[in-house]
Amino acid sequence: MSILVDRNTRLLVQGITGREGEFHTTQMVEYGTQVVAGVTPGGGGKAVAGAPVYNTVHEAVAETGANTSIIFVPAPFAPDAVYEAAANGIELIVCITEGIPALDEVKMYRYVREQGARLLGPNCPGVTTVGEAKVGIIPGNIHIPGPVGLVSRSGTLTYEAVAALTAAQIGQSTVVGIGGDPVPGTSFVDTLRMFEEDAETRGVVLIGEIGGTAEEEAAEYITEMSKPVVGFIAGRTAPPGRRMGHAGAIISGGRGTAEEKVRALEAANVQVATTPAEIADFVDLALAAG
Amino acid sequence: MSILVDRNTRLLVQGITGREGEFHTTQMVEYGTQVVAGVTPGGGGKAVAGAPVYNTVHEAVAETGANTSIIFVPAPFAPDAVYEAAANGIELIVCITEGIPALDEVKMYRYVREQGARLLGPNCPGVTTVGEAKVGIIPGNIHIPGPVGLVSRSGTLTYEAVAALTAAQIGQSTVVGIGGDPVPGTSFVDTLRMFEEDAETRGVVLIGEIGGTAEEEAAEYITEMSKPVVGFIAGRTAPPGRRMGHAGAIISGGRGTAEEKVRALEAANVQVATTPAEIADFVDLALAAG
Amino acid sequence: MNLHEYQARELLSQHGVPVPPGEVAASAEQAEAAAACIGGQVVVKAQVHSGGRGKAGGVKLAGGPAEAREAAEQILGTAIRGLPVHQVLVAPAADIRREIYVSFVLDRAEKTVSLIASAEGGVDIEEVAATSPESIVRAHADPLLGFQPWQAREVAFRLGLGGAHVRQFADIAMKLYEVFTENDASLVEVNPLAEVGSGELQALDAKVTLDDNGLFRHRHLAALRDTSQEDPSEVRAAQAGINYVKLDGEIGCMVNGAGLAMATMDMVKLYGGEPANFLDIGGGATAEQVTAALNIILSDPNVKAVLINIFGGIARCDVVAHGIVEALEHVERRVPMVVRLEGTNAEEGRRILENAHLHSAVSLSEVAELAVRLVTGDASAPKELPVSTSEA
Amino acid sequence: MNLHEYQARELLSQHGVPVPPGEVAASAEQAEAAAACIGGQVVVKAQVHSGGRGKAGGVKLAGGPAEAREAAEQILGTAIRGLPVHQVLVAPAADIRREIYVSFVLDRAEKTVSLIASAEGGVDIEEVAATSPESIVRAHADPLLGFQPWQAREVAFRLGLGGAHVRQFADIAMKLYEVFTENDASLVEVNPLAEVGSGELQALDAKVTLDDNGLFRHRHLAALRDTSQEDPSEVRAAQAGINYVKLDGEIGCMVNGAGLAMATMDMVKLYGGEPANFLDIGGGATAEQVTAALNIILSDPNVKAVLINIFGGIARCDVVAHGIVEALEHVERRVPMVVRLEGTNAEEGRRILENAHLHSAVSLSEVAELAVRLVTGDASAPKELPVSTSEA
Repeated sequence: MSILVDRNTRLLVQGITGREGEFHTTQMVEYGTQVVAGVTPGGGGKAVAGAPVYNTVHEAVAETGANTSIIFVPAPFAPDAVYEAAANGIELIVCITEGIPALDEVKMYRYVREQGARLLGPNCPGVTTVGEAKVGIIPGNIHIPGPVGLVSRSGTLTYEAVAALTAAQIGQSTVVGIGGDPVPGTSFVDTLRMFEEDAETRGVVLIGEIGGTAEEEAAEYITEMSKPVVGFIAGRTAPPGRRMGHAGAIISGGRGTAEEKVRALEAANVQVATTPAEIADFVDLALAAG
Repeated sequence: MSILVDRNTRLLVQGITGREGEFHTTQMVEYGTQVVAGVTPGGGGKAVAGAPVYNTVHEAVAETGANTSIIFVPAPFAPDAVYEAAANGIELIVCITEGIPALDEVKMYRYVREQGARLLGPNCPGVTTVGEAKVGIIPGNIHIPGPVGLVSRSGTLTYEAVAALTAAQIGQSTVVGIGGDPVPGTSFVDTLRMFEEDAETRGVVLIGEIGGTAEEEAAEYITEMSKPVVGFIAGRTAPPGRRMGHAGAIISGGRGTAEEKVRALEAANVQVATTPAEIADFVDLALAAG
Repeated sequence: MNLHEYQARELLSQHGVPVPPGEVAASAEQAEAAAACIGGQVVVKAQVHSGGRGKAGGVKLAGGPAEAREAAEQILGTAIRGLPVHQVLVAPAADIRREIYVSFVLDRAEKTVSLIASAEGGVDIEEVAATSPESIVRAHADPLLGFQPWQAREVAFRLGLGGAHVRQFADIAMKLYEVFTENDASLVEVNPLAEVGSGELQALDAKVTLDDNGLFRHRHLAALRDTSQEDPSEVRAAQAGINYVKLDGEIGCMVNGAGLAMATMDMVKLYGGEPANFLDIGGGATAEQVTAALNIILSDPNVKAVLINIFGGIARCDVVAHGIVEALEHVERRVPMVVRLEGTNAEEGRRILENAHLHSAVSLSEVAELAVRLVTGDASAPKELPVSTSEA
Repeated sequence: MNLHEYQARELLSQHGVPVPPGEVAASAEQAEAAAACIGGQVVVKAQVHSGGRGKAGGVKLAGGPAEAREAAEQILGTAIRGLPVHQVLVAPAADIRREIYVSFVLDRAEKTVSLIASAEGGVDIEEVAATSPESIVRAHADPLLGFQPWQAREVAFRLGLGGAHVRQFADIAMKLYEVFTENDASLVEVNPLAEVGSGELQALDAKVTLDDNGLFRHRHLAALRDTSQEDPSEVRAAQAGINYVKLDGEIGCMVNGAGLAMATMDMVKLYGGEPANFLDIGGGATAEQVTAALNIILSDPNVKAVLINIFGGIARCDVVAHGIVEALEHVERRVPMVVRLEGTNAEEGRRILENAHLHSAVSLSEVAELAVRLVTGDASAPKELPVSTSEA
């Protein structure tokens, strides 16, 4: 039940001895995630937050049965870490690293699929199945368990939306940050499909932003869904032609505007909120109606 | 019925306006093969042996419904031709061209499989389903129709074996030359599997040669086959360490010898002939026993 | 990161793409000399990171050296769409028979690099896409193989090219793909790829945009950055690892995360205010970055209030709070400020602010509303509101 | 095509693989000068396309320039396994702490390029494979990605390397892979990759074999071919596009196709004869090629009879027959000859031979048996047998 990660997730942390790797490993362990191993080449034999460190993913998987990996490795080396995970049988790879060149992302996307694995990210905050496992950097204490799945292209905006749901006493099943890079390993549609099939999830919140056509593609799939979806699009006031940060958020050639996305979602019967607080209101209504 | 090609094969000839392309197109048409189109970039609008010539495979497929392609394009450009065929929905690609760099063959192998197509060759004489379709350069007049499938790594030695069968009045179902290059698109095992499933084929002749381990792999599969297999291995007298032509036939480090291959085949209950004439004798016995 | 036309031309030329001769000139004298050297009619083109140079008067035809000098005098030192022109490119005026558009882009939908081409070159491709989408031809590079010659030929035939032009186009397309992949580009565009008097295809104009994330692999290209073409505060921000885009409003925003930054701007607007900027301080914001961000925001004289919205994940609110307190001792200018901290170590962050006599808002709505009130001059903001102002 | 050790070292060095200094010397004087220049103990190594140089006396240690001169004198001009030594490599004698074997090969079974490594370097890898196969580590390059750093590191750990050696080994392995793919190699081998006194890993010996089919992309490498290391008749054959391997028997064979050529040799042996060569005239054998092939076969003084076996597919028997008739007018030496033509245009081919008073055999068995009889001196071969002899 729930999607992507749960109680049975056996997590490997790649780049576990780095500053971020170590900090967030502790946070994940505190949340209750089963962190079974870490990998840092040359760091074999150490331990971080109780997890043994290995030199290679091969060794880590052989020794601990890890099935999921999270990557805190700097951008120039992160694709290599993703490939190592995928080649060694890891089923879900969550890549937190930002700043990976787009041409590397093209290859990562293709290779991980070929290996029959799933990539979440890169440049994403990870995934949390509330009360079961946190594989990422989303603050653990903002969640309460419940029936709403959430999927977002954004990092901190995801937290904002979760906090709004929690403030309204609406619990979450799984919260998924797919990342805002040009070639994400997992799309809105991939995630919506999982939520549609998940027995624990009764409704979904989709947090989009300007740029690209991911929200439009999501809208197309949503018309086939049985569960209600509530939307939110960041960047309604962003001027065209200016790239809003690393998020790949840019309105170019009149495409990728918030208006277009809102229109596409509304055409798919999605209520689109204008403030985070309104997300909670719309979800309340949708669940009551459902 | 039969394997790889038959009456319904709609053949496209890539490099049709070249010397070899034109000669063998005529030969294939004379055999009765449905040659529906040719491709030569810039040659669009011409015709060869009654087949219209197009500039691109896309156009040729769209206009004629070609489903099989044969490639007579010089080595530096042949991989490109294979990719074009595979990308445009051709199901079987027969690459006659020899001299393709091995690193290109690695990519050809991978790409064609990914596209869900099949590559025969490169550096192969092609395939003939006797009395139905000839897609290659095996002389048409050496065949008679019958129940024996033949698969070979070699070119002219294939003809020799076919001629020996025909001389003994043993007819053939389909004759397949898989080519002798390091990374062939279709292996002995692939072909044996097709023969095993083919209702028209009652027994199989396998023509191998020194070098590599393709015959050993074949022997392993043959143990699972219900149909009798007769073998022949060329190069029993070849000295180690010398490469016997383009065939990649080399005994190195004591591996790839004729003895090893004969031993492996015999262990799989394959009768291995020492002369082409003996192939026919063994087939006669095997079919009579079957 | 954008390259200038003359830099893009040189890059293409290094990869074997046929580019007509041309010289960069930083003065009218240099332009005159370049025209004399080239001979005949020349075209003088402003080197500026902006489209629509022609319409803006940035491209002029000159009959000879004297006219080239005059043209350069008119162009140099002006600004096109707000960007200063420090250099012109002097190139021979081509006898154009046909204009083709061709580019390679990072294609998000196809998740690979795609070629886009049109037989209607020389004009804005977005206009072509809008008015005659059927004239646009696309082809996608397979990640295993890269772009292949057959694809380039097929595009050439679809564009209606024939004879030697097919081979020429295919050759050029393969080289443009090489330029793209070997330099981690996100756009390589030739418009027009023109058939000139000799019958040859030539790249008469070129635009190259590089993937900033790939620059670590191409130090020599990173060195080509012309910061004169960017807002100075955006340049400073980039150097500090901060994503900053200057806008026209009065409320300076400091947020962690691009999505939340945009949502914060949207909220400001919703409450009737106008954001002065987009600013994402990035993942692990340090005290130095907060200080830098604050100074960048305040360097905009339009800024009348500052809104700080941090939802900590990687970023820790305690670190941010320390940064704010420290920054306030060093900032160049003082304006009212509202802060909202949430997420990782938020409570500690709020305590730090409190100890420095700064209070924080509890929600995004609240902090946005407060920021707007500060600017609209509602000075009667009730004291009990958790507003922290650093104004003297 | 094989490179000499000194050529392989240079190629590796160009790609950044650490290779100790070394100089090629074609004379004892040059070797002496090289040793003086390098200083200290040196090793003098025969440059020859053969393994087992050490056992054959082709590698000598020298205490200084005089000894190096002496060593070079002893090595230069000799032959190792039949191959002449025209050059020696003079390199510093290394203080070896550990020897590793590492190579990249074209891996038929995996259908990609694979790394093979062993901690037991410095000895014949085939011996290691036979005696302690568990010490051999393999890793396969994915065609989409190429060999990746994680694979190189994993191999390093499996070899028992630690500390800085892991990074060094990975770096060297990545560069060797680059040497392989950028030059269309079929083998790139470093044995030993040694830890020397300084602690650094260095490629002390290197072997590179290139894929002949890839040479059209690497003209500069094709130019490195040292034909002195090949049989002169094999060199001539290669220039004519013919695959020829000289053997020790008396029956010269001319066949189209490698497989049929081997089968023909097997048949000759089966009938009690010994083939003088393997010869595949290739696909579209022309009259010129037939002439060239015949001359190459006859240049071997051991050849007492010639067997021609052509089964036409791409090759057309009429063309071959014309070639035979023409060749007989130009061959350098005359020996008995038996011919068998089958396949495409075989009847026309036989007619052409008949017109030239040459008859042909009808089967492979027959032609092999006849060839053997000709050599074993059965001069009483009945006239009605379709034997064509060109003997005067």
